[in-house]
Amino acid sequence: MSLQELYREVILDHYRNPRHRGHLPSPDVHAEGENPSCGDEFSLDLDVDGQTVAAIATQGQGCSISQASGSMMAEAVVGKSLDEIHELTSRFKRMMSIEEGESPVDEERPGSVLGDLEALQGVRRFPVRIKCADLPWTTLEDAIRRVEQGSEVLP
Amino acid sequence: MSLQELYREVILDHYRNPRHRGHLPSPDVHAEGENPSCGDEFSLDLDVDGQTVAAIATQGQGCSISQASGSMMAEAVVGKSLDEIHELTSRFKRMMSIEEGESPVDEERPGSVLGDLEALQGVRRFPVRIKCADLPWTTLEDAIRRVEQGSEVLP
Amino acid sequence: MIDAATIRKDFPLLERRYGDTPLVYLDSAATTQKPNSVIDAISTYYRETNANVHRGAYRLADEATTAYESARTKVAGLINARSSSEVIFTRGTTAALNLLALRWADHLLSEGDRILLTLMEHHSNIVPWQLVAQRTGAELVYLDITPDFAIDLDRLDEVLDERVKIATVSGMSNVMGTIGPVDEITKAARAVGASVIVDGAQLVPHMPVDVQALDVDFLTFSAHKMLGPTGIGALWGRGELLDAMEPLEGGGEMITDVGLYESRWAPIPHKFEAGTPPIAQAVGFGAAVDYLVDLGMDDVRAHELDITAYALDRLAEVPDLTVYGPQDPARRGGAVSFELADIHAHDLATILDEEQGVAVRAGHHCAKPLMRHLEVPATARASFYVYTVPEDIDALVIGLMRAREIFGIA
Amino acid sequence: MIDAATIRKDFPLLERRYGDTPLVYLDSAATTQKPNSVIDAISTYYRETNANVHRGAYRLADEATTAYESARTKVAGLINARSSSEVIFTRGTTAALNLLALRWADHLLSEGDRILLTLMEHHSNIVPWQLVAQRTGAELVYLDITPDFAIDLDRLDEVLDERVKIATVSGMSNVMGTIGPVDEITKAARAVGASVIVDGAQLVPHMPVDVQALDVDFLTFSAHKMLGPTGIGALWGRGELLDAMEPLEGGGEMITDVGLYESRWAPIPHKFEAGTPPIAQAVGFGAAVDYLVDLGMDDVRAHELDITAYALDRLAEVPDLTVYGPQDPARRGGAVSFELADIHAHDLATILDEEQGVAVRAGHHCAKPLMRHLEVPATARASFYVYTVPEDIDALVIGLMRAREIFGIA
Ligand SMILES: Cc1ncc(COP(=O)(O)O)c(C=O)c1O
Ligand SMILES: Cc1ncc(COP(=O)(O)O)c(C=O)c1O
Repeated sequence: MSLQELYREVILDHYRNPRHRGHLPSPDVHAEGENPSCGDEFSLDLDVDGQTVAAIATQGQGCSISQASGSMMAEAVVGKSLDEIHELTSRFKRMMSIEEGESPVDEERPGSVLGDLEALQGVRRFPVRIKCADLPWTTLEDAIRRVEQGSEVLP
Repeated sequence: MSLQELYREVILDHYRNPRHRGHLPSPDVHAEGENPSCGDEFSLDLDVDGQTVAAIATQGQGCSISQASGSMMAEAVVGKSLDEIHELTSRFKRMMSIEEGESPVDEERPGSVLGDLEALQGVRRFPVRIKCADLPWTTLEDAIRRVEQGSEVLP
Repeated sequence: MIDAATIRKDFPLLERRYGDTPLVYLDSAATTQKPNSVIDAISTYYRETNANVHRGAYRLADEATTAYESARTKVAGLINARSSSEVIFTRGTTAALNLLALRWADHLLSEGDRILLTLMEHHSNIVPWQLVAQRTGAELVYLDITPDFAIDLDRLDEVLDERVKIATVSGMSNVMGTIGPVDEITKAARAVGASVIVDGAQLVPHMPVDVQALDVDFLTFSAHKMLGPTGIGALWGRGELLDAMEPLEGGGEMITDVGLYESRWAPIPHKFEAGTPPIAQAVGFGAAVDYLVDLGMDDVRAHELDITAYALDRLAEVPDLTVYGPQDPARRGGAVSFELADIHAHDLATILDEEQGVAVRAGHHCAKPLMRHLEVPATARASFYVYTVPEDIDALVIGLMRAREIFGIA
Repeated sequence: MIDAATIRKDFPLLERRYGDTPLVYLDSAATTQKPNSVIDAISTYYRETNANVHRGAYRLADEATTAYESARTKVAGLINARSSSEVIFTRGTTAALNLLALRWADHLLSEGDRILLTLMEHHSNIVPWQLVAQRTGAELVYLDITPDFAIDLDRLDEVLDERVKIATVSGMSNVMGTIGPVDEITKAARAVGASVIVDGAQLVPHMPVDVQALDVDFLTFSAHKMLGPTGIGALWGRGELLDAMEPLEGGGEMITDVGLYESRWAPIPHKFEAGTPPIAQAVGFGAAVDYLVDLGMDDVRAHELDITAYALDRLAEVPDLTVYGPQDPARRGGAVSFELADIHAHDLATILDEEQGVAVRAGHHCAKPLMRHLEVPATARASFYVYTVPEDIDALVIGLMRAREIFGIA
């Protein structure tokens, strides 16, 4: 696999035109993440309507992998239930952790659940960069946990 | 040169029966020395009569070399003038620093000024031990300096 | 069982000779010799993997980081730490104890509080606490030594009350070989709510150690005393205590953010590892742990029991020789201090070295309070490790007999 | 003149390849590679001389002590210290700066006093002073950066009044390469009676440094950035200041006597070297100094001027590339930070590494305040040393052009 496959067009597109960028006017929850080792930053606002993520807005700066991963993630989770998001998160993490060469995580293609996110498969070959792709998801997990604990629904 | 020559009889004798051991009742000066690296300790009391060392008493504990050196030194300096002691000290230090195999420092044997002290020549071959032999002399120099500066003649 | 004669071949320094006399190295309590695997791990690191850690986006830096962090995992495994993040790499035992004194004790203690030590502590486990006492107004309280060279536990209950906030004890004396009563002191300290620090500089190299089973709070040790390089050691601490501790040093690697006037700290272990860490040394430390784990720490201890028993037996044959330490090998490690007649330890060391190539330490062994208690200004000390063979002891005994001759002792 | 192509052969790591691609090491500001002479000095020490220092009555320990102390003499010689006792071995620059913060600044400063820094300092020369400020109530004052990446001295007179007790400045920026105005700051600081500390982590490796001519008070540096091993560095200080400073750590080696409740300190340098020091590392440090002295520090600097000029020229050929640092090689060292179009530094580093085997650093380079000032979250940094050849720069430039392609930049 080559760098050309790591830096696929869809990744560069999400990097340059991140979806759901910005802030929500009064989010239910806000979470921040950071990779101290490389300085990538990613944060997000969520509006949660019952058990569903009604809206998401993201902020951050960092490499194309972290920012594209965040943009794709935002697209993938909006409108999804918390349960669906847990399922998605674990699928994503599984995809990032399986050995290269193993079969892709999503057997049900076409109509893949991970969609664009599968473009990030190439990151697996670059172990130093996996944490870049993971950052938005770790931040999301943090946000969802807080929603579920009911601890931090902002006023 | 063998260890037998380092640990000559005269050295062991001075080690086991150190001369001028003890304290002076009201010494003019007292000085203390220590080799932190091996723990040897040596201190001395002096009575100085004008320019002459009238009496000396030494204390200390440590290896045979340091204690014998101190005992021989005490014998050698008592009754000597400060000038003579300076001369003796520099002869001793010269002896301890010359390369082994070079001619002995004292060309005027027999009737050597250093006397018994020459028995310490063997120490030169054991560089780690030279500072043992030097300790009493360094302490003496300290004492004499203080006498000469008039700074510390005890009341 | 360890075959010391065979494993000696792994230790190039043990082949040293002075002219015809082979070196007989009996100073392992000061520092041990290193097997080829450790020396080579360091060279290979510099030749093939050297890069700075934690911040590199290139493969070499990632390899270096992996090498460094996997050393931490090995060290954590050796002492059965719950998590490798509980292992902080320090310059050595001394640095680890001082970190605890400066950042744990200083915050914990105030006027009237007490620190419990024993009279057999090494200067590195005394002086930092004297300084804490001066800064905080806390007091030092020492447990005594019994006539048979054990820690006197009779007064333990009397001494341990709620004023004692910290008990800090050596796991094994570097002078007498005495194994410290860590269990007893820990139980008693827990009962009054005191924290327990174990100076493991001599313990960890010589016996299996399980920090979870020991139930102590902190453990410190040095790589150079367990086949590893100089310049590195470890502080192990319970995660929650380390989390609560403030860092001593600020700098690169230990932060998540630095503003102009304030910064945020990284999680443990990095919070305590400011600046470029001793990377190659960690790699060497990891290789040393591998070597010890291959031998098996139970076997390391078994070998030490054997060689110490042999040494005590042979030393008993030397007239006028006094051993300062327990006679029962089960109660001790392989550091054996002794005095021979009226021969000063320093003279003894010179004679052993020159006559038989035997390297023993002479002096106060960085334990002056203990020496004063034993009423001996200096001892000679022979100390053993995995590569020590009975022939080493035989050479020592021959040297001691020769010293008697030279000093004219009949 | 240094023939970098020839001396490269002394550096085994530079022969590394990834498959067909040779490694191109451009991260010497993070840590340098080591010549065989340094690697071998360390191995040989462990194989032939290893023993603990300062307390041995046997020949091996004496040899080890001589090896350790002669390394100190070499390091002292390199910076023209008046006496080798003014050189304290530390874990590195970070440890040295923290020692000064904890034991010099803490005692010197109180509420209302000021510490002068510059915006180009490394975290290791910022965070310790933030902690001092928190402990003492002193304030930090920063000198600004000019648009051409120099320290802004215009406000120096205004900022420097008698409230400033310490000025601590980097001798050379690890991000921009900028040579710090040590002379100007020292003169101005002297005029108001402030002490001057120079963070020499990047200065000492790259230029001749004479502490007596510089007239500063303290200088800190790390062996691993000047061909030497990790795990060791040095604090140089004026003897009378070091004499007056209290030790930070207590333990073995740093005392003349230890009582139960009080101890007496050894003279410098030992007062600041508690415990077993990094002995093998000192030996390696000494070998690194030998290597640099053989090259000649003037020639080291001349080579750096050449290679930096070449690099700046070649980088100017890459469209959309911004260099953060002085354009004039005379005002800078060989650490060159840059940004290429909208490609994040981290992505750039991956592409350079994978395509051309070029190792550059990406990120904030432990200088977040500077990065914020430059308004760039991260840069890529290429940095050079005695073994850097023009071909290394050529590979960098090819990699950068390739990155443009991959990111679809026309
Ligand atoms: C300018 C500067 N100061 C301080 C340091 C810290 O040095 P060390 O990590 O060796 O302690 C560095 C290197 O990272 C540096 O470049
Ligand atoms: C019991 C004990 N504690 C502490 C130390 C200090 O260890 P280091 O000198 O490696 O810091 C030593 C070794 O000298 C020791 O034997």
